Amino acid sequence: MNRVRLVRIIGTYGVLIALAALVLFGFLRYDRFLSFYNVMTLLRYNSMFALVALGMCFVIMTGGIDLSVGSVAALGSVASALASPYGIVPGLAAGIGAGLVAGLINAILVTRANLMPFIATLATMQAASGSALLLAGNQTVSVSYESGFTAIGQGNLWTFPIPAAIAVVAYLLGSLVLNYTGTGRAVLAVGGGEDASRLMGLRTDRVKFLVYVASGGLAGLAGVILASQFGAGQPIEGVGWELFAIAAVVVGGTLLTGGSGSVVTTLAGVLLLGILFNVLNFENGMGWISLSAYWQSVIRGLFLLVVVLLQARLTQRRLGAL
Amino acid sequence: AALPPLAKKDKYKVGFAQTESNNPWRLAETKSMQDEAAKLGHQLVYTDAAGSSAKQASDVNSMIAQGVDAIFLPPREDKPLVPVILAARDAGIPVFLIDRDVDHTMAKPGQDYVTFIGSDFINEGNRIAEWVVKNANGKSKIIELEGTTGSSPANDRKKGFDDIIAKHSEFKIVASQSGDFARDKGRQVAETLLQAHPEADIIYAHNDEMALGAIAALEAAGKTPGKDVLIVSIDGEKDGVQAIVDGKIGAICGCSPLFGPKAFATMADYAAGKQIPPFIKNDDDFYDGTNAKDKIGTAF
Amino acid sequence: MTRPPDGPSPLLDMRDIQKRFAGIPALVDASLCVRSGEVHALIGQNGAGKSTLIKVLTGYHRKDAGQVLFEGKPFEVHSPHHAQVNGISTIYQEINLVPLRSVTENICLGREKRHYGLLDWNAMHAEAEGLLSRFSIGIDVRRPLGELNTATQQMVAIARAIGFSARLVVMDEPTSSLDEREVGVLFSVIRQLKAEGISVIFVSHKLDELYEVCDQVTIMRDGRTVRSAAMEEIGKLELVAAMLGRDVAAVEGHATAFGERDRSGIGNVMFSARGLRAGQAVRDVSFDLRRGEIAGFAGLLGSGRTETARLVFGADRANAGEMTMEGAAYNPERPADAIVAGMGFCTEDRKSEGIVPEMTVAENLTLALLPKISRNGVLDEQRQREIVERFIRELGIKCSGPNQKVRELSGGNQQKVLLARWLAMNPKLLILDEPTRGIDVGAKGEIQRLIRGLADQGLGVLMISSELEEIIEGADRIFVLRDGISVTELEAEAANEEKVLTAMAHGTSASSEAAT
Amino acid sequence: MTELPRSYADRDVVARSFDLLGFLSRYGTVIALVLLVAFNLAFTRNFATMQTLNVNLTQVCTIVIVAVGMTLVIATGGIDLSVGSLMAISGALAPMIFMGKILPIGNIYLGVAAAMLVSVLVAGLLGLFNGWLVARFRIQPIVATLVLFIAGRGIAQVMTNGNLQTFRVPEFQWIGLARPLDIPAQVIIMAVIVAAAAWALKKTLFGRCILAVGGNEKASELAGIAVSKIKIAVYGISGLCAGLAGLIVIAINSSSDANLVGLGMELDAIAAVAVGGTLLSGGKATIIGSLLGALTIQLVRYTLLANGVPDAAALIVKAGIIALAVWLQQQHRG
Ligand SMILES: Nc1ncnc2c1ncn2[C@@H]1O[C@H](COP(=O)(O)OP(=O)(O)OP(=O)(O)O)[C@@H](O)[C@H]1O
Ligand SMILES: Nc1ncnc2c1ncn2[C@@H]1O[C@H](COP(=O)(O)OP(=O)(O)OP(=O)(O)O)[C@@H](O)[C@H]1O
Ligand SMILES: [Mg+2]
Ligand SMILES: [Mg+2]
Repeated sequence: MNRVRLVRIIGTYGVLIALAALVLFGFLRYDRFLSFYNVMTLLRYNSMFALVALGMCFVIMTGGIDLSVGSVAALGSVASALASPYGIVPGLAAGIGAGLVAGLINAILVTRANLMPFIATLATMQAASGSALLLAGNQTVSVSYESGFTAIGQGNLWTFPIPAAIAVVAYLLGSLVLNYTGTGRAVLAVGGGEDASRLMGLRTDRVKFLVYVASGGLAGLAGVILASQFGAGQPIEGVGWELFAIAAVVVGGTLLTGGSGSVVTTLAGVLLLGILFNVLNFENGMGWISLSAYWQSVIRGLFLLVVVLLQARLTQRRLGAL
Repeated sequence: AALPPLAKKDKYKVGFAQTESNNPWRLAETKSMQDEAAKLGHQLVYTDAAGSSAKQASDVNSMIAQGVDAIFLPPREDKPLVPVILAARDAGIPVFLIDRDVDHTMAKPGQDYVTFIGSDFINEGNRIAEWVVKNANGKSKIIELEGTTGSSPANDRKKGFDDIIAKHSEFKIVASQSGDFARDKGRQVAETLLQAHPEADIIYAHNDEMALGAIAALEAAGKTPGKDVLIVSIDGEKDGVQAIVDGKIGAICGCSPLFGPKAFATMADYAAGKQIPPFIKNDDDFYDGTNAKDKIGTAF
Repeated sequence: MTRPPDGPSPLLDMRDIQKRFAGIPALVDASLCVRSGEVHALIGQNGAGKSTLIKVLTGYHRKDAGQVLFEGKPFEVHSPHHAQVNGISTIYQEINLVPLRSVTENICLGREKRHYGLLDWNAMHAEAEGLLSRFSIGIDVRRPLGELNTATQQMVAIARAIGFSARLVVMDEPTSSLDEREVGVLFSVIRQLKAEGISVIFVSHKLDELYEVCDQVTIMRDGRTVRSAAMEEIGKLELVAAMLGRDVAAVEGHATAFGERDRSGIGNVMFSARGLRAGQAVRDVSFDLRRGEIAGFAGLLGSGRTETARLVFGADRANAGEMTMEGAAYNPERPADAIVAGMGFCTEDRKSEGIVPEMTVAENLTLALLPKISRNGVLDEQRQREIVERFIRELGIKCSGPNQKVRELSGGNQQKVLLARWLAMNPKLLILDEPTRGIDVGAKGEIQRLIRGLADQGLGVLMISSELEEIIEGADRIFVLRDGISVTELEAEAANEEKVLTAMAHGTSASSEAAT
Repeated sequence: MTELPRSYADRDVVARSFDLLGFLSRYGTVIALVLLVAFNLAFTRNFATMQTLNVNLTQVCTIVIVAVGMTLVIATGGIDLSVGSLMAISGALAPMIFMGKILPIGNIYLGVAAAMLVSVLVAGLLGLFNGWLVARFRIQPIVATLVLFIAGRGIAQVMTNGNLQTFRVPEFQWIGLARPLDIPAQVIIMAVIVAAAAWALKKTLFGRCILAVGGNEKASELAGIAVSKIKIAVYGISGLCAGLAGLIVIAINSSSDANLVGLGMELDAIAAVAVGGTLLSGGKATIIGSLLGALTIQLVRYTLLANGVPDAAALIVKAGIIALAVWLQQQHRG
């Protein structure tokens, strides 16, 4: 029994261990790796991915998937950039609102039209991308620097980046919802057995509806941060975010088949992958080997492989009993 | 804040934050930068943003964190990179923009960044359109193969071309669709558009790769590129200029990616305290039947 | 059909319910009337429509026609959630819980305890433990449900249903995966519910059980309610006759399923296992099996019978021990090896390990037979059809044809398809894990006769069953397992319920040594 | 009774009251195709020509070939995101071989033969690697193939250093340019592959095993099916298909660009499979459906392009049509 529990703990927190190892590696190898500037810009930048991955995490826990997050974030960035002259709140509302609408469409396609999530969100991904381009007139859209809108992405709370603070709050809320509300438990139950959950009297459609809408909203929020941080709504940004998010969620130990997962380790997964990019950049700066961009993708692939193999070993043992 | 100075040194650690490496033009640009750095003995910190402005900004941030001496940046978009350019300035690192500029209402050359070295995409569109107007020989129905939707060279090359064509009522753009700057996609789009608009007799492609795709499409449809349909494009890669020599492409407005020598020379001038103009314009070649054979050596 | 005697208005009154699936009627004219505080049996052959009627009641299926009155008022249910909110709590035929989640979550899902709006885990664990202790089950409620064995899962499902303060608890074959002791516990809980004025609908194929707890019985046949009566008014034979739609005399003929058996045909030892061990579940199991013999595995739930069977079939690997098959050392790495050696294995977990729901009856039936009905990798459809039609006929599988999806069949008919899958490959040794679970009395008899007939032709059968009667009547030799150890071996002549029960509870490994 | 889709019952009711909808959905993809053709005949200029047919068929070839492999993978309950990257690898490798960059091969025919074989086989091997990850380590297919999705294109780019390889080698390019009997060679290849796969899925042991594994893995294992081998095999086949598609793409373009060959192919192929009526959850699959699905998507693309719908709007229309087609498909699914 104790051994079982130990294995379970390692399985859940394996990603934390990997994260610590990677940070230690960076710290020992590169001079300014843990410099204030690097840490803060890293957190600021990855806050967008963290938000998107949080939504993805909930969707995946119900056994679904949301491929649309990247283009929805792009759409959100355009919408909020267009609304930014009216101030922070309209900017936020427009971006999140656009995300919610996209999430709503996903939710309806999945729960009402009974489309497979992969296809439903694939369609929404394209539609959101098209809408973003139309809305933006095929160009990047400046945000207003006067209305204070840029504070959301570029500002600091004392010295901590605001977007990172937003992400932290979102994760705290997410963790609370998952572990301490009926809805959170329902999310896991639906992922663990949709039919069973329905027979147990859960309103499974409502649960699924909620997670897709939430994922859309979080992607929209990421879009607001994107617009605010870089001073522009960018209709063609967000390519590949969905895969980054899926990878982060999986690396965080959440089962893609649903039914089991954790919010905190998802955040660790995001950081792990984000820091990997950073480490690769620093490695280039060392000048020993100038890794071409191509080698970088090979290394990222291999890294994912290693982490996933590790996870697989651990979860296999964890689920071996089933 | 004023432009940060650059100390005079023998060897610099300079950052080069490439936007993407998925087309021959970008590859040539990167290679030129790397070769020149190697020649001068500088250490080049090279990153690739894989087509994402956000990642490019983050790459620049990691260069700032690493404390490079100077940064060469081809900004993917004219606005999203502004915040990091300002951050670099604040961190005391001079930034040189190459091949694309940023929005001057948000950041100014000579003040926030040293200078912009590059071509003018709108001007490229103008030049090729003017050539078409002069050399069309009665051809007049144009198919335009655009670059990646939403990207600034696509927007500018379209604007530059369309503006001139609009002034000449005998010409008409019958279709304009995106071929993503890629040969395969360009071919497929050209095939389709030629089918739907068999009367078209001019193809304007936003880059050589798509023009080469269009040639394949024409040949598959049994038409003779260069004779039945006049093709023009922008960039000046070797295969493209060779196609002029072969009579398949009418003209190409060059857009040189070989920034290395000029970029590092400008950096040296700046370190030496010389006055740097806010815009250093590339003298782009223009290839057509009259000079293609001689100039093919300058193509990349 | 008969209505129950008038009295205070009944708790539940379902009238003339009709339900079709893709045009094929499952319920033609079904009625059910349950009074407050009554335990009401619902019986019928496999595919009679019991589960469908229940799913109509709980809003999983929408009825095509008919009327439902609950607590005297018209009741238009639109989802299981809605039914639950209105005081109808259900245990479905297949265990429908979430294996990845903890026992507590499975019990408390949908009625979580809150503390300042947030979940109060301690209270929920306590409640789960409390409910389970009513069934004298003491397990770590924080463990994922999937780690528990089938029986415990079933008990958790029951505990969950009881936990809702319901007016009506519906149990669709709750006892099919429970052993006698647990059935006893369940019955005492049912009596308790009854005392609290809660009504129970109880579906079971084990007719004897019904007389123990039920007050009233409703009998269905082919989607119709054919009879409803007080339990004491109707004898067992009469019940069976009504279910099967024959007269009592015809039923009386074949009351005992296995019948008398001539053991002279039993040959030499064909298979033997010595000192099998794997993990915690199987610690030391030895037994052998002769040609033409039916060996029974008895034991309490969790005694390691299924695990042993899986080892023999190569579905799991043993850590230690030896097996021989027909004299040669036998060491299967995967089920395919066992099949090549001439074994078949009919699993107890039909839903997750047995059927391929999206495939047709024909495809499911020939799944283990594929190499034999194909030439150079190409399927011989002619042969497939012949085989399938033969078995549909022989086992009386109720389906619209070989091309019906298996998931559309009733539970019992799915079980028959599974059995047919293994019979079709003509094995030398057949492992049957709970072969008649969820099978109606008529079909059960047929299957038991079939097993016997096959044994007579030289097939060795290893039969695991939680029904003592089935084991004692059917088996030629009985091995009793306890805590993963084969403790006792009994010859059929010597076996009786008491001996087997004693061995199951207290048996020592001493007698197992005697067996070797 | 096992798991039922939620609205089984409801759908049943609907199907009875509107038989038209039932009919529409059963032949959803076909009807969508017919409608598209009708629309084009009415509104698209110059549509009713052989050349239009040619253009569409040649353009859809690579998607169909990849979709065939994808259908088999999806039938086992998996998914293969790496196809685009595998196309890039085979597309990068082949010219290196027949242009003699790896080993100087004197005879051009020998070189081309070696190039075709080796590059398709390498893609197949990488497919097997995907399958191995899925079967041996039980890594979820999306993630297992994500590894090569990321790394695979990188490998192709490293091999060529990102450079464009251009060539004029008719001995090789017949695969994309030849027209025996006036039918483009790649169309013939596509037809053969589709026919073979459709037959194999319906009529062979292997096909039955694929569907069984997708339908219920544990049950298949217990029925003696070598689940791991089947899984590894389908990913291998998917790799082979992708490798072949990569060769066709580079042959048509006379150039191989590791950065772009097969980019985004995985989503096109998956969309084609889904529109064709294959369940993404496995256990049910139709190859002909995937062919029709790919044709539908292709025709939508053609229609939008030919009628000058701007890219951004085209994306939205395409999304709507995909969703609608899959929804229609799903209506008759029992
Ligand atoms: N979803 C479905 N689709 C098609 N037919 C179905 C479906 N569910 C049940 N049926 C059919 O309805 C009939 C009644 O099935 P039901 O499951 O109610 O039987 P049952 O009385 O519970 O039998 P058992 O004792 O075997 O559990 C059967 O003929 C079955 O094939
Ligand atoms: N998936 C599992 N995870 C953990 N323990 C298990 C699992 N399956 C079975 N066990 C344990 O293994 C032991 C033997 O179980 P097994 O299923 O073989 O018993 P059985 O005698 O066949 O009972 P049943 O009547 O339930 O089939 C039990 O202690 C059970 O709790
Ligand atoms: Mg039933
Ligand atoms: Mg058992």
